[in-house]
Parts: sequence; C-alpha cells; structure tokens
Amino acid sequence: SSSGDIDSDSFKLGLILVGPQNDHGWSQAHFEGASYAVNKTGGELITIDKVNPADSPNVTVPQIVDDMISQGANLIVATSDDMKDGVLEAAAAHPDTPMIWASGDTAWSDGEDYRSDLKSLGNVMGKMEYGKMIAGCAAALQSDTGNISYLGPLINAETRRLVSSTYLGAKYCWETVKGKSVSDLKFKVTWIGFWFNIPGVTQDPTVVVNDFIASGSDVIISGIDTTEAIVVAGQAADSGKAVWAIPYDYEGACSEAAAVCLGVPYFNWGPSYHKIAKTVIDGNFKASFEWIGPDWDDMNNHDSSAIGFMKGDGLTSDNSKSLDEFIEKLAKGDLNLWKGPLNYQDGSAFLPDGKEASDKDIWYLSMLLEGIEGASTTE
Amino acid sequence: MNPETLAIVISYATPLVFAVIGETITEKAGVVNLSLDGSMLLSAMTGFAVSFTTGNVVLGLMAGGLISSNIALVIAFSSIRLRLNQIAVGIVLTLFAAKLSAFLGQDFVRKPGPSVQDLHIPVLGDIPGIGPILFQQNLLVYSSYILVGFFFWFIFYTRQGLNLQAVGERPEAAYARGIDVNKLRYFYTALGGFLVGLGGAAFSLDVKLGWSDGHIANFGWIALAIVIFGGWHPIRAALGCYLFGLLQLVALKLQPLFPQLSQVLPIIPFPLMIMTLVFINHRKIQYLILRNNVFGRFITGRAPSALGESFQRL
Amino acid sequence: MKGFTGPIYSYLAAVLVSMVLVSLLLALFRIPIFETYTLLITGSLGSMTKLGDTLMVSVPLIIASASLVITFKAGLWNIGVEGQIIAGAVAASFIARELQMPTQILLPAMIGAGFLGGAFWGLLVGLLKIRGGVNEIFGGLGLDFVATGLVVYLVIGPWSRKGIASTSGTEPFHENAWFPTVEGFRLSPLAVSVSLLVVLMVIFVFNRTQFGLKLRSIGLNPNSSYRFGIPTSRYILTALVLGGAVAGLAGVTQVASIHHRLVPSISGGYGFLGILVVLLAGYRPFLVIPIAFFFSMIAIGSIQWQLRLGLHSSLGGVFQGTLVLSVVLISAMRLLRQRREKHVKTEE
Amino acid sequence: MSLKLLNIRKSFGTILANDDISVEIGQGEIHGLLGENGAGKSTLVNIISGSLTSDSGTISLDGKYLDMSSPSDAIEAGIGILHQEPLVFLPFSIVDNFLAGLPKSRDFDRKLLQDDVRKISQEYGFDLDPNALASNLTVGERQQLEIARLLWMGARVLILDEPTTAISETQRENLFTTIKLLAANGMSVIFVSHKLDEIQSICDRVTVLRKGSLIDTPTLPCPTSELVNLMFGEYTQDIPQNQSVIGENLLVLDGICVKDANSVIEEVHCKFSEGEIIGLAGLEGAGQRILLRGIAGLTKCYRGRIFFKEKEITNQSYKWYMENGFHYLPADREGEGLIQGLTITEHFALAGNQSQTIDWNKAAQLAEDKLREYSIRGTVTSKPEDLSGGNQQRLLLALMPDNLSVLSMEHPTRGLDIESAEWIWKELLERSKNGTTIIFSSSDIDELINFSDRILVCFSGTIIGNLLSKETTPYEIGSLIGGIHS
Ligand SMILES: Nc1ncnc2c1ncn2[C@@H]1O[C@H](COP(=O)(O)OP(=O)(O)OP(=O)(O)O)[C@@H](O)[C@H]1O
Ligand SMILES: Nc1ncnc2c1ncn2[C@@H]1O[C@H](COP(=O)(O)OP(=O)(O)OP(=O)(O)O)[C@@H](O)[C@H]1O
Ligand SMILES: [Mg+2]
Ligand SMILES: [Mg+2]
Repeated sequence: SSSGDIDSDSFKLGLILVGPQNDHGWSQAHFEGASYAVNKTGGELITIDKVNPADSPNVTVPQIVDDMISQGANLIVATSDDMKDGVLEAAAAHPDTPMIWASGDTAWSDGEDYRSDLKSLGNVMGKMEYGKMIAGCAAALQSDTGNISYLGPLINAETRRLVSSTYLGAKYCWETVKGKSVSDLKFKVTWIGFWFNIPGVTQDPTVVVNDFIASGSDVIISGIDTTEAIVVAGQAADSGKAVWAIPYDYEGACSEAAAVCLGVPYFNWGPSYHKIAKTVIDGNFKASFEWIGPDWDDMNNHDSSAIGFMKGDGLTSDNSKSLDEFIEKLAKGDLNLWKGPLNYQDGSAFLPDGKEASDKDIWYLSMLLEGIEGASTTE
Repeated sequence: MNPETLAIVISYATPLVFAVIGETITEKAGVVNLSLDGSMLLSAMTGFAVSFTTGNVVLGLMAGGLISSNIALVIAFSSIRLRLNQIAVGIVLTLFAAKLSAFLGQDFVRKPGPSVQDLHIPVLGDIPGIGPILFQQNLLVYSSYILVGFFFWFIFYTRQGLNLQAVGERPEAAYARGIDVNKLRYFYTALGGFLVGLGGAAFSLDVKLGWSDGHIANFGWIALAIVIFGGWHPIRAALGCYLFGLLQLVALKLQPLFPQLSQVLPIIPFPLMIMTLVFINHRKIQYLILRNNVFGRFITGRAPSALGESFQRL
Repeated sequence: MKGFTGPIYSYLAAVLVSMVLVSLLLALFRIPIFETYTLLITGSLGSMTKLGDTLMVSVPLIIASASLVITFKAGLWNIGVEGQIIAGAVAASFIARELQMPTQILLPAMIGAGFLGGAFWGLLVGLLKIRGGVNEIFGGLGLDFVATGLVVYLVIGPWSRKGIASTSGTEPFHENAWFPTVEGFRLSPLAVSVSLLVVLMVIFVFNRTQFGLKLRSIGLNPNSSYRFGIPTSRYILTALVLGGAVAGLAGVTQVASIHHRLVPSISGGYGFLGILVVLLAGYRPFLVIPIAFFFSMIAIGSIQWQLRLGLHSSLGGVFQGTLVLSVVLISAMRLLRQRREKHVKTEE
Repeated sequence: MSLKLLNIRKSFGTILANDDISVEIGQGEIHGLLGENGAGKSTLVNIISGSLTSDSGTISLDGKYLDMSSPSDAIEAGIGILHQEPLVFLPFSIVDNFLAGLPKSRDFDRKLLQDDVRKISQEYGFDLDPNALASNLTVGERQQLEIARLLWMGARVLILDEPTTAISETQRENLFTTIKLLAANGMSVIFVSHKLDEIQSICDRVTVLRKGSLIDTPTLPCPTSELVNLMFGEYTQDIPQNQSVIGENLLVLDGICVKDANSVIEEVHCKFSEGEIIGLAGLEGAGQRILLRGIAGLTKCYRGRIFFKEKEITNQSYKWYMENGFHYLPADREGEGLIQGLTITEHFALAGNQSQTIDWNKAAQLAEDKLREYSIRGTVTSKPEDLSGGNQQRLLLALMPDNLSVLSMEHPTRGLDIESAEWIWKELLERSKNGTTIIFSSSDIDELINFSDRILVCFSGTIIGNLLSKETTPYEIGSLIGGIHS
C-alpha cells in the first residue's frame, strides 16, 4: 500500500495516543492535529488512546499497529517517547507501511539512535524549545518574586533541553528586559517520574504544584502532558494568591483557569501530519527526521506553524508587549539563547563563549544548565 | 517546611480523613467495606459531574456520598442477608466501580468546574503558627475537623456510639441488651459509605479539581491502611492521614537528595499498616491493651472483635 | 463464600442478567448493541493474530487464577497475588539483565527465578500470618504496594535507562531473554504451555495428591484437619508459598513474552482480575481456563469497541464486573432461598 | 410478685426440648432448675428471658401476660438473665457495660452512673470499680458486673444459667451470698445447675427436668438421693457388664495438668492397662474433654508426665502420638471430627496414610467396603453433612486405623438412637478385646456403668472419684458428679 496513489476517501490514518484523547494536553494536541490532517485529505481517522501499560495492560503498540493495518490504515502515527520499543518492533514487522514516531530520532541519520534498516519509519517533532523560551520569558516578566517552578515529567534528553530552554528564556527576560540580577531568579524543577500521573507510581503533580506555591513560587510552568499545574494555580488564585501558570502542549489548555494563564506553548501537529499524509496518498512518502520550528511570520497560524504560543488572560498588557518584542527578536534571528558561554548545572563547561549550540548539542543535552535547581539524572 | 506547606498537608489529607473516619465507623460496627478505592472513584466522578452540571458544589458532595453509601449497602446486604464473604464482594465492587467511574465519567474528563471555595476563619486564622496551617482553609476542611471531633465524642461518649462499639465488639451481647444488631450494621455501613463518598467527592472538588480516569490516586487503599494504622480511633486515624500527607511532601523535598527513594515514600502507609498489625497482635502488647485504660487504647488500638463476622440471632 | 456453585442454568441466568444490564447501559449511551457484541467476538477470535493476542492475555490471567485456586482452596484470601506476580517479574528481570547466556539456559533460569521470587513474596505473607498474626488479606494487600514500590525504585534507580529517570520502564532485555514466538505472531507457545502446565499441575495436586486433599480439608475445616494429623500452620505457609511461586510465573510471562522489560504496572492487574475469575469458577481449576479465556476475549475484543465504535476503553471492565457481581449475587440468593425452603420444611 | 409459666412447649426439629412445662415461682424465692445435660434447662430459661420464642404456652408476671420477642422485651418486663459466660463487653469499662444498649427512657450519664455502681456494689458486697475495664475482671467479677447491671436495669426476676461452672470456690461463696441477699430483697431467682449441693444449699424449691419433661418440683431441703433419682431416673434393671480382658499396664499419667482457653484438669494420677475401658463422668466443663485431649497428645500438658509402655512421652508431638496408635474422637462430630464438604471417599483418602498420590479407585473401594462393614447409610460420594448423627459416628469409627493402642473418645453415643448406640459399643468392645485401651466421657450414667471397667469422676477440674464400675452405683456416681462425697 505504500507505493502508488491512494484514493483519498479511503485513506486511513491510525493514531496511537499514550494518554486520554481529551486530556487537554499532549494527547489531545495530537488528536486534533490528526483530525486536521484527515479533514484536509479526506478519509478516516482511527484512534486508540491510553496506550500505556498502566492504563491498558492488555494493549501493546505492535498489537495495535497490526490491527490498524488489517483495518486498512495507510499511515500510522505513534505519539509517545514511551512507545519507542513497540514502534521499532512494529516498524520492523511492517516494513511497507508508513509510520511516524512523533518525538523520536530513529530517522535522523546524524542522530545517536539512527535505524537505517527501518525505511518506512519517520519522525516528527516541533521545535518546542522556542515555545519554552517564550514561556520562560513570560514567566520571568510576570513573576514578582523571581521564584519560578517547573513541573517536570520524567528525566531524559528531551525534558532536559525543554527545561533548559525555558530557563534560558526566563533568565534573558529577567536580566535583560527587567534588568534584575540573575542571583534573584530562582528556577526550580521537580520531576514526577512520568509524562502524567500514575497513582502509586509517579509523584502526584497536584501535590507538587501545591508545594511550589507554598514555597513561594508565583509562576508555575508545566512540562507534563496533563493540566494539573494550571488547575492548582487557578485554585490558589481563587483563594487570593498571586499565582500564574503556563500549561503545555495543547492550545486550549488555558481554558482550565483562564485568569491565571500567562499563555501556553503548544504543538500544532496538523500541518506536519497533513504534509506527511499527502505524501502517503501521493505515493511518495519517505521516512525522514523532521524537527520543525515555528512559522515566524505567524506562530499561531494553524495551517503553517508546527508550534505556537497562545498568550493567556493572565499576562498584563505591559508584559504582553515585552513578550511580543522578545518573540520578534527570536523570529528575526537576532537572538540565539543557545549560545555560549553556557555551563552545565555542575559548573562544567557546555559551550564556550560565542559558540552556538548545534541541533545535536541541544537534542541530546546531557545535563541541565547552570542556574537550574533540580535533578538532572538519578545517577 | 513553612506554614503554607503544612497547610497543604492538611487540605491534601482532608478527603482521606473523611474516608478513614467513614471506614472506621463501618468497621467499628463489625463490617469491612473493602470497596473503598472503587467507591471513592465513583463518588469523585459523580461528585464532579453533578457539581459541573448543576453548578452546585454541595449537591455534588451529597451525590458522591449517596453513591458510595449505596455501594456500601450492597456489601452490608450481601454479608448480612446473603451471608457472602465481605472481602469477596468488596473486591468485586472495587474493580466494578472503578471501571464504571471511567465509563460514566468520559464526558467530564479535564473539564474546569466548580470547586469548594476557601474561607479563612477571622480570629483563629490569624493565630501565628497554627492559624495559617489549620484555619486558612475551606469549609470542607473545617468540617473534617468537626467530623473527627464529633466521631471521637460520638463513639466514646454517647449512647449511640457505645451501641455502635457493642455491635462490632460482641453482637450477641449487644442483641441481648436490645440492640438491633443488623439494623445498626446496615445503618453504619451506609453512613460510613456516605463519608467515604464525601471523601471521594471532596477529592475532585477540592484537592484535585475535575475528573480524569483513576482520579483518586489510590486513596481508597491508603484509607484502608490508615484505618488500621489509626487503631480504629478517629483522632489517631486523622493523624495518620496528616502523616501520609506530610510524607508526600517530604518525598518531594527529598527528590534532589534521594531521587530514587523519594518516589517510593508514598507507599509507606502500607508497611506501617503491616507493622501496626504485627504490633497489636504481639502478646506483650495485647497485655498492654488490656491493662491500660484510655492511653493504652489510644496507643495500641485494636480491631473490633467481631470484625467481618456475620450475626444471626438464636 | 464458595464463589459460584450450583447448577448450570442459574449460571446462565446470571450471565444473561449481566448481558441485559450491560445492554441497558449501551442503550443509555446510544451505542449499537448487536454490533458491540459481534465486535467482541470478531475482535478477539476473528483472525489468527487476534486469537494469538487473546491467548497471550489469557496466559497471565490463567496463571494468576491457578495460583489463587491453590490459596483459596486452603481457605486463604490471598490478595497478595498482585505483589507475588510483581516479585516474580522482578526476579526474572534480574536474571535477564544480569546473566549473559544462551536463550536455552536463560529462559529456564528466568522461569526458576520468577518461581522463587513469587515464592518469597508468598512466604512473607505466610510468615506474617502464622508468626505475626497479620491476616493474609491485609498482609497481602500491603505487600502488593510494597512490591510496586520496589519496582518503581528499581526502574528509576539502579535499573534506570542511561541518562533517563522515568518510571516508564527498564531498557528492553536482550532478545535471548524473550520467550520465542510463532513466526509472524506474538503468540508464545512457551508461555501458553506454562499456563496450561500450571493449571494441569493444580488440577493434579487437587485431584490426585494427599497434599491437595489436605489443603482442601484445611480450607474447609482447620479443626478437624488438625485432628486428622495435618500440621495446619505448615500447610498454610506451604499454600501461600506455592501460590506465590505460581503467581511469580505470571510475572515471568509478563516480562519475557509481553513487555520484554520491567515496567511498574507489570502485574497488569491480572491478580485482582484473577480473583474475579476464581470466584466465577467456584474455585474449580478446570473452569479457570474457559473463564479466563472469556475474560481475555473481553479484554482484546474491547479494543475493537474503541477502534471501530469509539467506545471508552473501560467498557470491557464494566462488563466483567457486572458479570461477576450478578453471578455472585444471584447464586447467593438462590442459596438463601434454598435455606429458607429447608427451614420451612423442618418447621412443619 | 410471681412468675408463672404455663404449658411451655418448644421443639427443635424432632427434638422436644420443653414438653408442656408449667411452674410458678414466688416473690423472694430461689428456684432451682435441675437436669442432666440436654434436659432442656437452657431452652426454658432462654424462653423466659426472651432469647427464644416458645411454640406454645404463656408466661405471666404478677398476673400480667408477657409478650416477648427479644431479650430487651424481657428486661423491660423485669426479667434479667446471667449467662454462663457473662455477656459483657471486655474492652469496655464497667460503666460502659452498664450503658451499652441502654433504653431511651434512661439517662446516659457516666458521672451519675458511677455513683450508682458504687451504691450497688456496696449494697451487695461487690468489688466493682466503675472505671475498670471488664477485661481485667475475673469471671466471678464479670458475673457481679452483670448482676449489678440487671439490678440497675430494674430486674425483678433474675435467672442464672449455670453460673458456677467457671468460677472459684470463694467466688462461688460470694455469689451465693449475693443470691440470698437478692431473694431477701424480694427478688425471684431462678438458679440453673447440675450441682446437687448448690441446689440444696441455696434453693427453696427445685424443678427437675428430664428429656424435656418436668418430672417434679420438690421443696428443699429434701434427701439428695431423691434428687438424683428424679434427675436420672430410677435404675431398677440389672445391667449386663462389660467383660474386657485387662492386660499389661500401658499408660501412666503422673500428675498431669492440661488446660485450654475454656477448661482445665489438674493433678491427674492414673494408670491404664491394655484393653481396659475407662469412663469419665462429670458435668460439661468439669475437665473430661481436656483430659481426653491431653491423653491423645492433642493438647500438651503443662505439668506432670505421661509414660507409655514405660517410656516417657510427655513432650512428643501429636504426630508421634498418632503414629503410635493414639486416637481422639471428639463430641463435635461435624466441627472437629469430620470435614464438611469432603466426600466419604475423600475422608478415607485423608485418613489412610497412603502415598503422596491418591489412587481414587482404591480409596473408593475402601470407602465402599467400610460403608458396608460399618452399615453406614450413605454412598461413597456422600458428605458428612448429608449423614445422620449415628452414621457420622459410624463413619468416624470406620475412619480409625485398625490397631489402636489408646482411643480417647468423647460421648460415644450422644444423640444416637438405641440401635446405633448398641452397634457403636459392639464395635468399641471388639476393639478393647483386641487390646485397645478406651477412655471415654459420657453424661449417661447407664453407659458409664455398663461399659467401663473403671469410672473416673471429674469435678471442677480435678478427679474426685476413681470407681470400679462393678462396685459402684448410679447414686454414688450421680452424687460425685454433683460434687458430693458420700
Ligand atoms: N438451637 C437449637 N437447635 C436444635 N436443637 C437444640 C437447640 N438448642 C437446644 N437444642 C436441643 O434441645 C435439647 C435441650 O437443650 P438445652 O440446651 O435446653 O439443655 P440443657 O438442659 O441446658 O443442657 P446442658 O446441661 O448441657 O446445658 C437438647 O437435645 C439440645 O440438643
Ligand atoms: N443437613 C442435612 N443435609 C442433607 N441431608 C440431611 C441433613 N440432615 C439429615 N439429612 C438426611 O436425613 C436423614 C435423617 O437424618 P436424621 O439426623 O434425622 O437421622 P436420625 O433418624 O436421627 O438417625 P441417627 O439416629 O443416625 O441420628 C439422613 O440420613 C440424611 O440423609
Ligand atoms: Mg444448658
Ligand atoms: Mg439424629
């Protein structure tokens, strides 16, 4: 089914989600992106959600892939870092079916995990680093206390680079825009242990965020798939605290507590999925590694930008203006925050003065950057 | 830890306090309601769904209580009338209610909805130290204090409370004194179930707002463990809940130092429960239980003698 | 409670009642009823692949249920079965990670280690019961969570992936530690054989051996059994250890034939689900296989409900729960009526 | 004030436990209720105290008919009962024991009640600290607690069901003083006992029941011999004696003491010979059961020594005892003898110590043969719960190994009809002839005299009589059972 044209009405996209499709986070963003793609191309979307051993012990990725293919799926998208082993197994078992592993790096010929044997498995990921920098900046702009907390999921290279990007954004805006001393900026990450809460296995994000607020943070940035951070911040604001939150992943996440939302960096998977679906339909799908930045002309353009930042009601108009200026600098390429001198958390050198980080430097970041409180690994 | 952090401990543990007090009452009457985890899930879902639909938090809490109270009645009926094993029925209901909550709650996942509003108590809340911890909370939390105090008073100092203990302690003696054993068991199982349900609803309306699958984070099982750790004594049980809340936070604080262990700390109620059981079954300790009066009762705790046994009149 | 006992028609009546209840629920949510049921069948048996998947789900469920039969027959409410599955999985994972060996040696070593790991966890429950006076219900429940804690600790700590701290799981094992599968399917004949062997063993123990007979008699009446000369405490301990060991095998099949790595939810809830299976089977080991298979059909078939009808994934569990609840309640009501009738007769 | 029972009748299935009982008990009277085990005493007092409802008959107090459906109705009417095992709540304080189940009409006030408890204690010479925990009280004090509570509740009729079984001599004296004081204060007391001296020493009149029927209600004191005759019936026939061949000295009990939670027997010195049959007489709870268990190795002695074939075996395991031909058969055939839920074949497989794997054909064959041999009405797939009492007892005998040294057996024929009883004894005598020493307890004096060579009489945890059955009389045994040395 991979070669030759496909009648677009009979096109089927199989989408495998790790969490619930209505999680107001990571999985919902994928679901809406895939829906967008199928709307454009025609055809049908088959979805299965909560594919993780805790929620669905009887369900594995290869099993779902088999089933979707037997239902006639022409393109399969697996959407979690956690699905790595299953996706590789399925791709090996179905070498002719186009598959995408979102957030992976197996099709990156320069990458560390390149799998040249899996010819039909591609990767897509948005350059969320930008979204996170903007989030960090918004946090620093709005924070009165200079005490910013990051609700981290699990620790790996992806989360390290996202936390670090956030910190870089925050540090820049704290120092340069607000003109304050970096020593007055406290930036702390606490990890829950997984992308979302699993009772008895992960830390409870609700407790973590409450603790952030109790220890004086006034901006909480979420890095997990679900919305606990903004929900708890909203609750705290209701009881009179000056607290804001920046959720993650899903454009609509601010709606959980609009008043405290400074904005949300989100994925807009639709255009990428649409592009890939079209190559499948046209019969010229080629597995590749796509790490796609925003459409700098309009980050929030649904038809073109892979990631975006939707400002929230909580951001003051002054800060909003400053944030726009920050975004403008990023867009123009005037500002590269991933540029030396940068040190690792333990003080060792990461980038010498003036050196810009390569994609590989960023993608495979091995330790959090200097200035961030919190564990980099468990070793 | 600053007062604000300790205040979180209190509010986080509050649903647990409701559930633990509820189950303590049920067990005092001689019935084990093992379905807590499922009951709390279903009532968390119901509580949120009703509040969401009606916009009224109180209605949601009541609905959560009622649904859980009905599950408890199934257990009472199966053990008293049908003479089924309470444990078996409890386990079946746990799994059933958990799945049912996920199914029925699918349209309410991650929706923002109403929540219990904070209410600082003017004078008490300003007491330095404990004021911000205990009295800058909301009505639900204050009700949990009252509940603990009330049931402490009720169980140990009232006529009805004494009858409740009598029923779980020695039903045939209770019967001989004119107490309608099975009627009380139905009543206290339902009442206990209601409080468990309030705990579930309190969770989704106050602690972790909204609804998602598996929302209550094992609180049902933890509550069962704390009932034992609490020695079937309302005040000690409540302290057990707060200790659990504290452990959650300690776990977070320890993360930078012991990232591996910090993840494991939340299971501590279970080894504590086992140790409590070993402790109270130890012969020397039993001697203490029998010798000492109020203090011994508080420190050692003991299960109602007729816990889990059914009663049939002559 | 003996779980379900009694004639087949009341069994069928209960199944019917639960189907009616589930159908009502479906109707309430405007879900096509007939299609739902046919999808359940085609989704679990409709192709060799699906049949294979269904069989693979039934493996741990059958093993866990067989383990529960052992302890339930001895009168022990072994809720610790979940923890024993996990302990078996941990032990097998240890072997898989630490030993570099050809698969012919590694797999038996993993099976042996899982057996011992589960046995150890069962031993703890048993010692707590006979030495510490801790009822197996609470001892087992507590140790379930302790076992999960242990896995979380291992997965995020000593056995974590390099540079990663995630509770998602360990690195996949080397392929030598995977149970071999039938070419093109996920079906592992070895896993299926282990589950069948375990059931056969349990049937053999309870049908043919003194040991099984003694366990049964202890379960039915410990006082008389003691008078017959059976050392009851030792047998209770043995039952829990053996039950744990068998449950440990379910852990082995979970890591070696399903996940190929250790994950925190490695038990898959099969221990608790096994309790439902055993209740439905009325503790009869041979009934465990068809009932566990039917439960697996629901588990696998219900994936199709999600894929084809967009139904929520929990519906399968709702179905299972309704089924067990109606069977247990209906058979108890039948017994109650019988007792009543007898009572009335003797009064006359 | 008087309590009047008219034509009380109660049956359990086919057993007529109370057959048309009519008695009147006056104010200030201490009325005894006497009868052997199973005569219907408890049934009668349970009816009076509202725990059981009679099939027919009426109860009236002061000419007012009482309609009672529960114990609380009885208490309200002024009738209180003290059970043999006082129904107190052990973890409760004394005050709380008073307050549990308190009717709405009474004030719930711990302070006032403390004074009340002290007042009652003083009045009746009790030693009750209102705040002490009931679990710290002796059984005698628990009885005082219950009596005090019943008085406080307003009981005018007090029933005591075998109150002296588990208390010490001094406690008994105290209790009797109390009872007399109560009667002097105008209370009617019903005192249930088997113990003749007790009845004689405190009762004004006594109702004697035998097999559910009221035999007579003599006024006391009257000759003890007459009471014995009323209780057990007159023995006029000459009973054929057991003719066992007594062999070598087999088992020696050297001052053994055995106890469990409920009963105790102390300082037993005895020698048993091969093939000898020894009967244990005594009231329920006097120590026979625990002695039989001690002899069979089921319960360990805490003092004294046991010799078997001149070797000391005191500390051997129960398994060792079983392997050396000791066997114990309990009175509770379903609870401790057989296993409900296992078929007869399975029982034989369990009892026959065969190899680890079971040959069911062989087991079924064995069961089949034994069923025929012991004329058990049932099939190899029957379960104990399907068998009548007689057939259960036959099954227990059939399950015993062939060559036993010592058989220790409770109530061999309790609940059996005459034919079954005779059959059982035929079997037991056969075994004794083959050298088995049989030690059995019985509450049937006929049976004791008829089948034993020697009779040991237990009373309150000691052996107070060692009689040759050829030389003794039912009267002598009956007196000893009641604790009276003639
Ligand atoms: N609940 C019951 N069900 C069936 N039979 C009973 C029940 N209670 C008593 N019986 C029978 O009724 C008869 C009288 O029993 P009851 O307990 O009144 O005797 P008792 O005189 O108190 O004997 P004991 O001296 O042993 O206490 C006995 O044959 C007994 O087995
Ligand atoms: N609980 C029971 N369940 C089933 N069948 C029973 C039960 N009790 C009695 N039976 C049946 O009724 C028959 C008569 O029982 P019952 O105890 O009345 O005998 P019985 O005439 O008293 O004989 P025995 O003198 O041997 O005790 C038994 O043989 C048995 O088949
Ligand atoms: Mg009696
Ligand atoms: Mg009979």
